[in-house]
Amino acid sequence: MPEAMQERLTDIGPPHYEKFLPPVIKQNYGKWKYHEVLKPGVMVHVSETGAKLFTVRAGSPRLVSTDKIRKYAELADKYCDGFLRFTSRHNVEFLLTKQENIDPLIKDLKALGHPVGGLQNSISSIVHTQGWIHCHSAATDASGIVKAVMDELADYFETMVLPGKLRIALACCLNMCGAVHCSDIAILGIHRRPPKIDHDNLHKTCEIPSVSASCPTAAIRPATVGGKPSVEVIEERCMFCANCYTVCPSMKLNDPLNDGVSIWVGGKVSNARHEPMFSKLAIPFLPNNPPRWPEVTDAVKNLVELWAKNARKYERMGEWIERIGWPRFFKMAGIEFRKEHIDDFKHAGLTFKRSTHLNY
Amino acid sequence: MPEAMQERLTDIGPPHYEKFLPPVIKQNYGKWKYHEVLKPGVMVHVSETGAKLFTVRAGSPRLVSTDKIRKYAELADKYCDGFLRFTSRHNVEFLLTKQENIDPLIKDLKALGHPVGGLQNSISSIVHTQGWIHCHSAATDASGIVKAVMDELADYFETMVLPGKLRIALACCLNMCGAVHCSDIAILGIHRRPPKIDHDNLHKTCEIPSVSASCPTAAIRPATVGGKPSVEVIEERCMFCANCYTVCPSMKLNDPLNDGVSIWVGGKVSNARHEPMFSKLAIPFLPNNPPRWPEVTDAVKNLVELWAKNARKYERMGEWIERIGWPRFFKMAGIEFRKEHIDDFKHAGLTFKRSTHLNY
Amino acid sequence: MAETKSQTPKLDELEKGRWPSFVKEIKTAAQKSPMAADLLGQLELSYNEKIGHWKHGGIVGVMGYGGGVIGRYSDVPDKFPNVSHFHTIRINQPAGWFYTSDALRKLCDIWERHGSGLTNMHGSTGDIIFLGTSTPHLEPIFSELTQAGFDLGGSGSDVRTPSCCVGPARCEWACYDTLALAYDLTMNYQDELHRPAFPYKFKFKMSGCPNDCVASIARADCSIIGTWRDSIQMDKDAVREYADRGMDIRSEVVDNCPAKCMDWDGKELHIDNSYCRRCMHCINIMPKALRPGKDRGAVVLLGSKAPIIEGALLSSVLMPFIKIEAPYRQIKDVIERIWDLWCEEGKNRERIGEFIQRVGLGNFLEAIDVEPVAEMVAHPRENPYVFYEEYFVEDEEEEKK
Amino acid sequence: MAETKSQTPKLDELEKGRWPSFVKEIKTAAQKSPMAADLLGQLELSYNEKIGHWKHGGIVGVMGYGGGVIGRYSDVPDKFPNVSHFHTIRINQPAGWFYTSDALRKLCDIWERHGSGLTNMHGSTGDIIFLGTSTPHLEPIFSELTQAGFDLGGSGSDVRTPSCCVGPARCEWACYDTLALAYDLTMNYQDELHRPAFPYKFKFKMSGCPNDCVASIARADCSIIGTWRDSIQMDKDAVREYADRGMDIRSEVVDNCPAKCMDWDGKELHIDNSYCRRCMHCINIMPKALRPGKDRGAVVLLGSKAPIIEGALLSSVLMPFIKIEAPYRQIKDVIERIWDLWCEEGKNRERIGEFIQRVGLGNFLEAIDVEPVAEMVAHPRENPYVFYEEYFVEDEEEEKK
Ligand code: SRM
Ligand code: SRM
Ligand code: SRM
Ligand code: SRM
Ligand code: SF4
Ligand code: SF4
Ligand code: SF4
Ligand code: SF4
Ligand code: SF4
Ligand code: SF4
Ligand code: SF4
Ligand code: SF4
Repeated sequence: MPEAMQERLTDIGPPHYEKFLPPVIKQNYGKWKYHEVLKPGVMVHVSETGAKLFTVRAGSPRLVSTDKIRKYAELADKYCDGFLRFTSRHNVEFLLTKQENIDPLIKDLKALGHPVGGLQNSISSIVHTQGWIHCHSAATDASGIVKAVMDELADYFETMVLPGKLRIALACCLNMCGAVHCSDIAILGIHRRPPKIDHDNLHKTCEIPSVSASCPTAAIRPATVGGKPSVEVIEERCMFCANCYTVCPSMKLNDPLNDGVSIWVGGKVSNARHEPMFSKLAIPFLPNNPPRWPEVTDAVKNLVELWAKNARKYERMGEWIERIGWPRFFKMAGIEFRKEHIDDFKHAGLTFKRSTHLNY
Repeated sequence: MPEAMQERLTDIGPPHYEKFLPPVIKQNYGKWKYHEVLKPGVMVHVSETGAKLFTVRAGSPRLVSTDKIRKYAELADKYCDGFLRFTSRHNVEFLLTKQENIDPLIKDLKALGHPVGGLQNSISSIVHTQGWIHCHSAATDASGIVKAVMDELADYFETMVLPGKLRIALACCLNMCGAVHCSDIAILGIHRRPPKIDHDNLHKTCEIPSVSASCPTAAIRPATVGGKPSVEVIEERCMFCANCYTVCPSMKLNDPLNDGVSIWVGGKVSNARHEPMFSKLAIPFLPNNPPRWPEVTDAVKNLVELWAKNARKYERMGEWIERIGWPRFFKMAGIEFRKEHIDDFKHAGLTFKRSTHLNY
Repeated sequence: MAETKSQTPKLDELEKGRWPSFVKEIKTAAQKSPMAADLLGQLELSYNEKIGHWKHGGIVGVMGYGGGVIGRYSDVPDKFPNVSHFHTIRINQPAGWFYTSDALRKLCDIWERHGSGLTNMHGSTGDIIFLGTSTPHLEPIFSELTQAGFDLGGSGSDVRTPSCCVGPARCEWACYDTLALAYDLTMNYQDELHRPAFPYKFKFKMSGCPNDCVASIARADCSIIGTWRDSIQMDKDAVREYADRGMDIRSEVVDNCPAKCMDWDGKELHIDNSYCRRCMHCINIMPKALRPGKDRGAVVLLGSKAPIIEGALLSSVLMPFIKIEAPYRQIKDVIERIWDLWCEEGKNRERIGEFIQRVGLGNFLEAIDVEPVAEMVAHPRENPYVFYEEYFVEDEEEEKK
Repeated sequence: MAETKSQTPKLDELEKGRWPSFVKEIKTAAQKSPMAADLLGQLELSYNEKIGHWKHGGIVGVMGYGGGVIGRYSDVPDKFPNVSHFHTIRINQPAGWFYTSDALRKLCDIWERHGSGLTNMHGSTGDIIFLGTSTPHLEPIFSELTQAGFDLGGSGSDVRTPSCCVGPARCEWACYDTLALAYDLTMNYQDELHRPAFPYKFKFKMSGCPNDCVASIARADCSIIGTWRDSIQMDKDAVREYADRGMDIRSEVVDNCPAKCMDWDGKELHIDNSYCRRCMHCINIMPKALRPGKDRGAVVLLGSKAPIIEGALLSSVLMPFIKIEAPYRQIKDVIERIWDLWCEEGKNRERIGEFIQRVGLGNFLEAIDVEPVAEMVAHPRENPYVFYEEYFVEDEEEEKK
């Protein structure tokens, strides 16, 4: 490719999507009539014109090398005239018109180590974030936990035996890059120690007024430390949001002894049946235990299986819990209810149980 | 009765209730097995012992003269061996053991001008407050509106044709003495003009710091007016809560031109089916139009009849609206939706529609 | 007094119509009481001017009590001198609002001697309200009331008159003795009721079952609502009878069950009681077939109130289930710990429900030494802002600290 | 590089197991890229120490753009010099994430020349993420990308890369053309996307129906979700076929309808469409029998975001139903009015959802000249604290004022 500067293009935007649509889609765009899931990971969309489009969905670690992308491209060439897409949960979808290509494609995908599935009543890939791969803010790793958890749940990706969809997401800090706050099960990295202040450098890298202002609980105030202008933190007021750290690198929250993972349940996004819901705190803290985070994988697996066993058909995690009640959920899941579970933020009062709808 | 001071009793508490229980109750206390409504305003409770207690419920204006109380007492003597009670909604209940006394009692009650009813799927009396009869704070009258509204709704007291119970309450100011905030239909007196300050007297009657502090929106600040220490009100910040007036009589909110009535719907208290709910704003403002408040009576009657016609069996007002959606309710009720309906208080964000569950 | 009528054309309108008329009541009283007559006149003025004519301020009461009387003054005393004072007396009703005709007549006697002859039977909190008297009459009224066995109710920052539903006296669903508890708490807290010493008012209300016929969950700082722990008692034949007599068990009962824990196969009704929310609906509509279970007690909830000033609240669960047995130590102990804390740390005019929200339910529970349980919340927190109170420190660091 | 394996025992663990391994991906890349090799080493260090080793700070980017690159630096550059810089590039994906194999290979070519060879396909916002390069490579990457027809995505306080569900390209339920709208908005707002000038980030996400397959209601400042106004299209025979093939229409369909607007008499399914909430459930489970209506369009919602700092938000309804037709003026006009207002009055780092809550939805609507409608709220206010903006004054008073 040539040197850049001679004709510098800017603001060209992404390529037009039409360039990348296979002919069957161009011809049937907006004319799809219905779809059927043929088997795990395979569905067909049938057009009003009678045309059929087969989709094969393969799981992905999301973090992929160019070599892997080239492999995807090869498979697309081999079976799909070069057309493929990725999903909103980062899986790869191969778009076929020839039904006979499905099985060979699946065989090749499996050989490549990529499971096929994630459709319908299954667990799809875990939406996740950067973790220790790339983010300064991470209270835990992302890819590692995702791998460990999905190793355990792969069966549920490759089959469709669950009561409904189950969406898991992971975010490595409270910034929650992803839809962790609205997931059936969410894995969330958390800090539990107030910022350690780098008093030597703070005044060089950060504006003290904006550091103080960044704290939602007003835990930070200007102070002179060791003769240098800096800030101090009223530790009892800190709830470890890391907003100060986002604003100022000298307010480090990361801490090996206190960082870890919390587990949230019962969120959803779709409007199907129940309106969208936020995830709620189930397990306040599990330790960071790389490489396989056994406490986390166990906890997630237990939750999945508890739900799978007890929920009614179509009932998402949150719908199930809403029906049986949270006290019952805590009992069934064997999770101790603690002070941490009780909301004490802005709208806390609205989360108190203000009725006698209880079971015993 | 003798002079008081010679033997001054204090802290004796109320009379023990047992003194006032008829024998049939004493004997069957805690042994009631079931009840049946025999006809409007009449029910029988059957005990495990086989004993029966008949109750006749009569509507009351709540504000009653001693003469009327003596009349109740007479009827109790005549038909119930002197035993009667009042209900939590201020109706009178005659407690009979002789079934044959029911009809004569009803006849006497009607002759006295007291309708019999209010049981089961009916409208019971309106829980209400003092209004212009006794309270300094009232933005409207209580007894007058109640009388005007019940004149219109008496049929629904005397029959049981409604889908379920319908509870109406009235409070004459935002203090909401009563369960207005959790009623199927609530009538609420409101002020709409910031306090008129009596600068001449304020410093004499009130502590300026507590007056300023009383305002939840910080609309009040100390000021010197006409040479006297007083306060001023930032009028745009005032939402007419009258908390300042409760604290200081020199901050009068009452205002003939701007006071009036708002109508709220959809609250409930019982845990039957749906958990308890707050009432929500339906009509932001109707004028004070004594003696019959025709705008208010019309509005209430329309709401009752709309609900009666459309709700399913057992569905309380709030349950009905929740099923059909608020937009539909506003449309059906012919009420214009306005800025006033949108919450802008502390938890306002939680009242926004955060889903696509809409109908058209 | 014969001309009163023509002087109140607006109010006269309200003598007409099907509902019993308060105007008639005032007019009746006015035949004996000039106070009632002037009340009528002032009210007509209000109806003409669309504004009230009462003033508050100036504490009045009886010796040794801090509450029970609401002082009220006309702002047009020149026109209506007989209501220049027009105080109300709050009198603690008997539990369940049961009376004998004799007791009522005794109250009337007192009130005709000393006041307007107008009452509210009853006030919203539950008291007997004597509407309108003047300061000099207060002590005599009090003395005659106590002689007759009655005492004042609350007002100001004290315990307010507890009230309760008719409960076991007449209701088959009462899961505990509401009258006994109301009476006991009233007697036990006489001092707290009569001598305001709290940051603000404190109300108790008791309902025998989740139907909550005294609206306790909406308007009591402490709401005690009966419920049961075991299974709904069912008479299967009686269920079938309801069905035979035309009840559509599926749509009327099963489909309305909020727990979705019922099933009807056309012959038999099944309830999965472990999920039943004790909402009462099925029992309410089939009283002959279904009854609350036998292991009965109550939920204790805290904190409901009207909107002033932080917004209205419903009570929230403090104790998901307790047995209600005299001497009720379990309730009293926790309430007293709550009062101690609230008196210590509550702000002026801060109700307990607002107080809990301000300090945080978790902290509140710690302070009153009650374990948090999942039944206290509608759902666990949705935000990740947990205040962990401790953290680990590396050994070397320890020294630095 | 052959010894890499033995140096990362912890990560090696994660090569095992059934799910595709990101460690394998890094190792593959590491065969060509010393950056990827050092990433592996630093990650192993993190796994041993249970802490990340990245630093933020120091703005990096390409000329004339204010976003699209996230600067990142190792805090142990001595140990892992190849990742002392390790910036990511965000590249705007094609709408719907459709590619040809050629396009993908072009991207790979560029990235192998200039970066670690590691990517995220895709980032949570939707971008193609090139993971790890150093500052000197930024301009060359940019120039090669644009030559290949790609451009950078957003970061910082700008419009972020819009994303959309597969929509009409493959889904029978798409109620509008999500890809066309995503593309159009992206092109239309190139300046806003590349030159941060807002108080904070602003995200668009488009879903073709209420299933919301891009989670737009949870994580877009502007969520555009397809729906329909008329009746669900029903093929009655197909419904019966579902029933015949064993679907329990009553319990699976009717009982799950949140609007309770369906009925099944064993033969025919009835929908009272005037109450249908367009939740999609019945359509989802009977795709051959039911379809969205024909009068299609979208709901426009505003304001969702993650919890920092006022708590997470879901988007809320701004326009209950609009037709979605190029050139989309109705959406653009309102969005531009919103941006003007927000840029004027929003605080730094205040998302639009937080802004609306702070100023009040009613005031916000007035400022952007949109009429309030009941569809915007879950329910009307429960508190009585209305700010009436005007009041009547008596004529005489007028002068006093
Ligand atoms: C490909 C994809 C859209 C895209 O543009 O990439 C997609 C495609 C389809 N979705 Fe989806 N959904 C996709 C992400 C989502 C998401 C977003 C997410 O998970 O982050 C949601 C919201 C999830 C939530 O509520 O938390 C989502 C909620 C649904 C639902 C509602 C399910 C429910 O009961 O709540 C349906 C309907 C159904 O499955 O019955 C649905 C149905 C479908 C259908 C059947 C639509 C159709 O007719 O083509 C598609 C394939 C079925 C499947 O995956 O089972 N899709 N779908 C996304 C695949 C992600 C993946 O790789 O797994
Ligand atoms: C007498 C009284 C208790 C008292 O101690 O005074 C009482 C007595 C009964 N109530 Fe009640 N309720 C009484 C106030 C209430 C209240 C409080 C209120 O209205 O302020 C409520 C809560 C209202 C609310 O939810 O807003 C109340 C909600 C119920 C319910 C639940 C109804 C529902 O579907 O929500 C039932 C069950 C039913 O009727 O099916 C019930 C049922 C009953 C039964 C059938 C109980 C029984 O077996 O004896 C009693 C007579 C039936 C009736 O009135 O239809 N009672 N009941 C109160 C009569 C007030 C009146 O004069 O009208
Ligand atoms: C008489 C009564 C209304 C009635 O007509 O029945 C009443 C009358 C007053 N109430 Fe009330 N409240 C009465 C029951 C209630 C109730 C209902 C209840 O207790 O079940 C409530 C709602 C529940 C609650 O406690 O929140 C109630 C909530 C208030 C409030 C708001 C309190 C709050 O925290 O939101 C105030 C304002 C205040 O305390 O300053 C108030 C204040 C007042 C004052 C004292 C206003 C004042 O400063 O003068 C009223 C005296 C009026 C008068 O002229 O007598 N009243 N008040 C009720 C007491 C009668 C009784 O003892 O039986
Ligand atoms: C790369 C990505 C995560 C991923 O692995 O996919 C990401 C990474 C970061 N996000 Fe994010 N966010 C990413 C999608 C999101 C999403 C999801 C979405 O857009 O759908 C959210 C939640 C939705 C939302 O916008 O609220 C999200 C909410 C945040 C927040 C919290 C914002 C808030 O208002 O609550 C922050 C904090 C901030 O802005 O300072 C943040 C900040 C960051 C920063 C820039 C933190 C920082 O200061 O360095 C992260 C850079 C990490 C890195 O090393 O590259 N990121 N971030 C996602 C962008 C990829 C892409 O462009 O496709
Ligand atoms: S969630 Fe936090 S740590 Fe993870 S990528 Fe986003 S900002 Fe970084
Ligand atoms: S982490 Fe959050 S709460 Fe703690 S000091 Fe920083 S900004 Fe404040
Ligand atoms: S509601 Fe207001 S005006 Fe009416 S009695 Fe109570 S405090 Fe007085
Ligand atoms: S009425 Fe309420 S808002 Fe208005 S000035 Fe008085 S205290 Fe403040
Ligand atoms: S609350 Fe329950 S126990 Fe008490 S009267 Fe009402 S229905 Fe009966
Ligand atoms: S009491 Fe209510 S929740 Fe329990 S079974 Fe009956 S209807 Fe269902
Ligand atoms: S959001 Fe609706 S239209 Fe878009 S892919 Fe999902 S189901 Fe299809
Ligand atoms: S789309 Fe949802 S609300 Fe509408 S009929 Fe179907 S299930 Fe009911």
